[in-house]
Amino acid sequence: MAIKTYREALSDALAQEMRRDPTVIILGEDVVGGLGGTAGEDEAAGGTFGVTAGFAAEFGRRRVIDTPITESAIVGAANGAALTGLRPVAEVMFMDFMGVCLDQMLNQMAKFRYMFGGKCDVPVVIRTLMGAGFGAGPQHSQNLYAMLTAIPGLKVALPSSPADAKGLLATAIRDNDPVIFCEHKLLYGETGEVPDGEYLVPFGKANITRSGTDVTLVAFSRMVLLANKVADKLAREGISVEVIDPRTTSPLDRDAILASVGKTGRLVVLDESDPYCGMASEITALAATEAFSSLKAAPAKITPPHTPVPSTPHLEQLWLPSLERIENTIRATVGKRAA
Amino acid sequence: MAIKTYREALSDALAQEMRRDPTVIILGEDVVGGLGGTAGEDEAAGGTFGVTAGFAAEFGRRRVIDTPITESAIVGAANGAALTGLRPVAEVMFMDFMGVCLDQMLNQMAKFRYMFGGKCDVPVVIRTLMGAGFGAGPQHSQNLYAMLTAIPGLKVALPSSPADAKGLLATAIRDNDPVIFCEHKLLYGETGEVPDGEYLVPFGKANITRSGTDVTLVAFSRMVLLANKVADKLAREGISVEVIDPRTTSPLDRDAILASVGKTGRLVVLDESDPYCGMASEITALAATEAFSSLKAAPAKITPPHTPVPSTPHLEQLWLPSLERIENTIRATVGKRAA
Amino acid sequence: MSYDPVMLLEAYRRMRAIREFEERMRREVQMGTVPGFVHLYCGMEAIAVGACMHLRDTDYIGSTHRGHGHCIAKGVDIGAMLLEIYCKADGVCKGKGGSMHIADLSKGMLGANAIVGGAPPIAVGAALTHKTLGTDGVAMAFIGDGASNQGTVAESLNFSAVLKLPMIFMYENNGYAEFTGTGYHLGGADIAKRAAAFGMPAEKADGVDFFSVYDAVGRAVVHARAGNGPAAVEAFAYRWYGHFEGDMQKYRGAGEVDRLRETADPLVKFEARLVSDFDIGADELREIDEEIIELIEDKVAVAKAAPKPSNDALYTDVYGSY
Amino acid sequence: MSYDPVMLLEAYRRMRAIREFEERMRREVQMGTVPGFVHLYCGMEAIAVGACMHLRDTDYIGSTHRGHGHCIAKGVDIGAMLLEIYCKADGVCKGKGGSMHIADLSKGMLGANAIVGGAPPIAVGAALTHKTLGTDGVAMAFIGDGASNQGTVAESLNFSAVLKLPMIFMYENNGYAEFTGTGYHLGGADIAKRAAAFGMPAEKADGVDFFSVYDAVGRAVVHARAGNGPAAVEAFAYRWYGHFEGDMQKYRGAGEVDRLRETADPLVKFEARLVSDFDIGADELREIDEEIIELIEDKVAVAKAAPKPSNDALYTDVYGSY
Ligand SMILES: Cc1ncc(C[n+]2csc(CCOP(=O)(O)OP(=O)(O)O)c2C)c(N)n1
Ligand SMILES: Cc1ncc(C[n+]2csc(CCOP(=O)(O)OP(=O)(O)O)c2C)c(N)n1
Ligand SMILES: [Mg+2]
Ligand SMILES: [Mg+2]
Repeated sequence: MAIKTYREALSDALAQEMRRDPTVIILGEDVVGGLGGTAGEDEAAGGTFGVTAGFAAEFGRRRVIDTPITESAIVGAANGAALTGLRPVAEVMFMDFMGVCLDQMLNQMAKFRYMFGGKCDVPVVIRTLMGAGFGAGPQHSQNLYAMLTAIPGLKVALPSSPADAKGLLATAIRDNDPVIFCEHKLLYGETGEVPDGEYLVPFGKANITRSGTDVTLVAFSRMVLLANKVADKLAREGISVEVIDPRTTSPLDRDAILASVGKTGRLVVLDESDPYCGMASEITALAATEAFSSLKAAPAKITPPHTPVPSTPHLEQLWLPSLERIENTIRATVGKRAA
Repeated sequence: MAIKTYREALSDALAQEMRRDPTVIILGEDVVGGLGGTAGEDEAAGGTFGVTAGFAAEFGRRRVIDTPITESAIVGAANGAALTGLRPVAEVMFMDFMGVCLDQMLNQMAKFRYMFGGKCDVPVVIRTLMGAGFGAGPQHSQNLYAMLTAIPGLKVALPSSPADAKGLLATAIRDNDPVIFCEHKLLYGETGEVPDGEYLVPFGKANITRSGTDVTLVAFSRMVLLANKVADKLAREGISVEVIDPRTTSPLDRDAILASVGKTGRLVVLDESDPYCGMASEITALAATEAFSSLKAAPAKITPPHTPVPSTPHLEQLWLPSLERIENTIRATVGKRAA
Repeated sequence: MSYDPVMLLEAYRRMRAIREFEERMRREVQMGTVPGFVHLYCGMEAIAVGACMHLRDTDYIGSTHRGHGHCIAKGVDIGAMLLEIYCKADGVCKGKGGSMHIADLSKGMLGANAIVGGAPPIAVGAALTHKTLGTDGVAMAFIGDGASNQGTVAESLNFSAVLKLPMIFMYENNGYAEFTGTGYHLGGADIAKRAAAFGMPAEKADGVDFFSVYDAVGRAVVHARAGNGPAAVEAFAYRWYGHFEGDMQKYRGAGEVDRLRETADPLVKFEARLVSDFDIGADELREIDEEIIELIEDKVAVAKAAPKPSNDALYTDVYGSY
Repeated sequence: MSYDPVMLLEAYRRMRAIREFEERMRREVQMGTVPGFVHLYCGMEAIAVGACMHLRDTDYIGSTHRGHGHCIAKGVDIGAMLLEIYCKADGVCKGKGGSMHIADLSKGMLGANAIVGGAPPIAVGAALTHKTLGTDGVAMAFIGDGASNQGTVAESLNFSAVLKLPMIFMYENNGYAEFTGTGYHLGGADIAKRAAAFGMPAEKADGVDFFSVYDAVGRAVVHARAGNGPAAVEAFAYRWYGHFEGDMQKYRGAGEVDRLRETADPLVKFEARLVSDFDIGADELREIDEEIIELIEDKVAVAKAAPKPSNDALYTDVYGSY
């Protein structure tokens, strides 16, 4: 084990899998950088956020491929490569850009296996950056994983810690189904223990980051950090919060959530995406339909408002769920108000 | 009033608004047809399903515009036209094709008003065909309105009857926000009373198609027809089902749904889209969070399975929610089994 | 270019198979026996076959909604195709794809595609596989005149040019995109020129003439196999029937289809050359014809009688593991 | 082409304003006063201004992530821009857009756009409005070399060619898309040729030379205003700074930027012509310079001191009615 950043953990997983399997390739905009410029062909970027720095030197430009700014071609090429024997890891720099390449996700990669009667594997991974709080404005800050979770045929992973970043990415690459791998930009600098060597985190297996008995708090991606903080604070006051990080929304570990709700009888869902038709609604509906008799209080959703992410820094902060709001919601749900 | 088909009602609304306002234009693939062929320039299509038949003759090709097969350009051009003084009604032939033009919905039309500080109107309507049951296969049968409902800035309309088709479309055209207008292909031939003359149905106002006291059944688009049928059948047995057709998912008439659940204490949601992160989950979560204390039984979701729509006819039928399943779910929810 | 007589007879066989297959499908659609939507390839046989005669099973093609001809040209089993079109359990896609989604990876067929412009980026990915693995394989995308306008096609051109991929853009200009003609929808009126502008050799071919297509695609394939990057061919051949079966074709001038049948029949044209220049007897061709007609007769009957997928099939093949 | 001296002085004023604005922004970004991401336009001033001097307030432009230059060239108020960049309540977008989303419909500015390839289809729509309403207005999209590869751009070319829209494709080839050069990412290495292949006049211009851009765009605008359909111009001018402020520019050869400053300064080039050919005194230009420096000094101070949007602003302007 070593302390690493989320970014380093992602690099670890990618390098590990590329060393292990020569069919793994990386493609995207400026995953290396420097080609066609005036400085020669040295790496000029190594990925917009440095995750693939040094990869071209180790694996060669034939496996670490810079592309033009054409996301439909990037994702489409990854799809075709996956159908024909490679395991491509394609980068869609910001998740918001799925607007320009959704077809290759929605109608192609997600449906090949079904349309083709199961006679193919589609081992493609799309790495993409999401999340607000970075001052990146309305077109570079969205959390659109609910849309993808609702597409049968796709898997969706949302690592919230460096260890999960490594373990889920390795699993994603070895998976024979298409995986949308959603990295939160505010997590890149977060540090944590990351297992050395080969490390895999299974899909569909929730991580219970805090055990508790009074209320179940399901949180996704960066929101898990906030959830843990609030749980720790409330624990000191005797409110016992169980924090569940599903880690993948598709497949979703329904059992873990239902077991926890069965135990606590209370549910709060914390999600950085839109309030409507998102994971907060999905988990709430799951509990309401499947664990109704366990529920001792109304479940609660904590999400941003139904608005774009403003460029304005203080409004962006206001847009994000706050520790205070999480704390208050939990207190209200367990029926204990602030002292 | 006259009996008309859903298709005729759509034509009515479009013609009504085009007569009323010269800035309304229509654009899309083969909305007229025949240009560039060998038969001269007469209308060869009038829309893939005939909704705009005769429009070129009445309004001229300058206002009824055939486009190449380039949905990003179609929707983008509609966006630009809407920002600059027209009220475009653009057609995306099948809703599945939002894969190739999502950016213009997600990142452009939906966000202009917000990004530009409110200093614009975006009166664009996207008409699009959705729904399974037509033998159109996995890439032409999806119901993707939940994805759009989750995009702040968009409005989403789902007419279930000829009258609503007319009234909601006229409202959509006069609305200063972007509206995704989702027409179900199996409804085109359905008939019903349609008011003559100018007719508008407000957005965000649910239609209670059957009043009842035992259970609230919320249904969308074509599923409303199935809901009504089941309600009528069960009424004869003394089970009183209140059927709510929200008509628009954004804005959503939360009050009507909550009032009904407050009255009945029971909720079933019937939705033709994916089980995850769809309207079935959204409405269920709404009731669970806002009407928890009214609920006498677990709410239930009725949706297709988390699979693509198969091309296989009998599997497609199996994919769709059936009358039997709806009936059974309602019986189970109200606690009365079949006699 | 030299022509191997065995290849020519095989090409004839495939063109004839496409013709008879599609004519039969047409009658079946009219009788209402075929589920879903069917887009026929008649009139364009020389394009698919002229192109695919250069390809191996390990070369890939991406297809369109009008995919039957591409499948047959690429060697997909006709019986398995028919089972698929009838959505039967033993179809090449287990009956879950139907006419618009026939795929057979074992033959290098990456799937018909009901999204206009959906397949070219995927074919580009297959070309990327060949390049990455260092084979001399190629990939080819069939692209309609209407599809040539889609942004995904331009992206595919550039992407494969930049990465010097062994990719062939096989444009099928059949004069119409649905109910609108190329006289309207095609800015610049020259698809090959567009491809050329992205930095690749691009030529035009007579899509009614097998030899014209075969020669042009041959040059493109040699170019691509040799590692010189992508190439494009634009072939012209009108479709004989409607956009889909049921289309009233009001956009076509009177007698256009009759004229095409008389003057632009790829099979008639091919046969004439085979007989005059290659010493192939008409009787030999008639034998092939009969074999094929019989085969299709057989396979249609088999397909119609074959069992449907079980109800369970609705839920399977969504994921490899979940 | 003849040049009105008043126009030339106004062009100089705008080019200088862009230069001073961007240099100031650069310093402010380095000092950490500016929220969000900032992409600077220095080195490319002659493109935006050479193009926009042909446009009226009722003509439209669609812009890019590198939009400050386009805004100033199109006449957007510098104070309102600064308030917006600082995300203040009185910004031209009430502080909710920031640098990458400045829009001012009253000046025909349809918005910077943080999606590469996002704006061209929108500008096409503005051209459609002009055509539908029968005005002689035009619309113009600014498109980077990197953006020229996006499918949406190809679609826009074809769409406006087919509909004969009064549309100008103003390509800004600045040699790089992020950290990758046109030597790699641009299949065919010729953007103008791509536009031409869609059936429109397309020329190249020296983007460092105001007159070269002005002349080429002048011809394009005359063509478009006259109802002849779209036209394209590809102008070349390297950007002087990084892709965004903070970019280490490892993709650039040693001394490239210094060389550019010495040999490819659009303002120096313009001034030389103004003085030599148009009898404009350097002192007159210095006066303009000072006015502008003062103006920017003022407006930056105002912007920094101005009130932020209220918290309520988070929730407003999502819908016109809901
Ligand atoms: C993205 C998308 N847009 C529109 C359609 C509807 N559509 C199916 S085929 C077709 C025409 C295609 O024309 P072309 O590419 O020339 O092929 P052809 O039918 O002539 O073989 C259209 C518009 C579609 N399937 N996908
Ligand atoms: C769809 C999309 N893909 C990628 C990006 C990230 N990105 C922002 S600017 C840029 C480079 C654009 O290059 P170019 O068009 O040449 O414009 P320039 O920056 O040189 O002005 C990229 C890749 C984006 N914003 N949108
Ligand atoms: Mg065609
Ligand atoms: Mg550039």
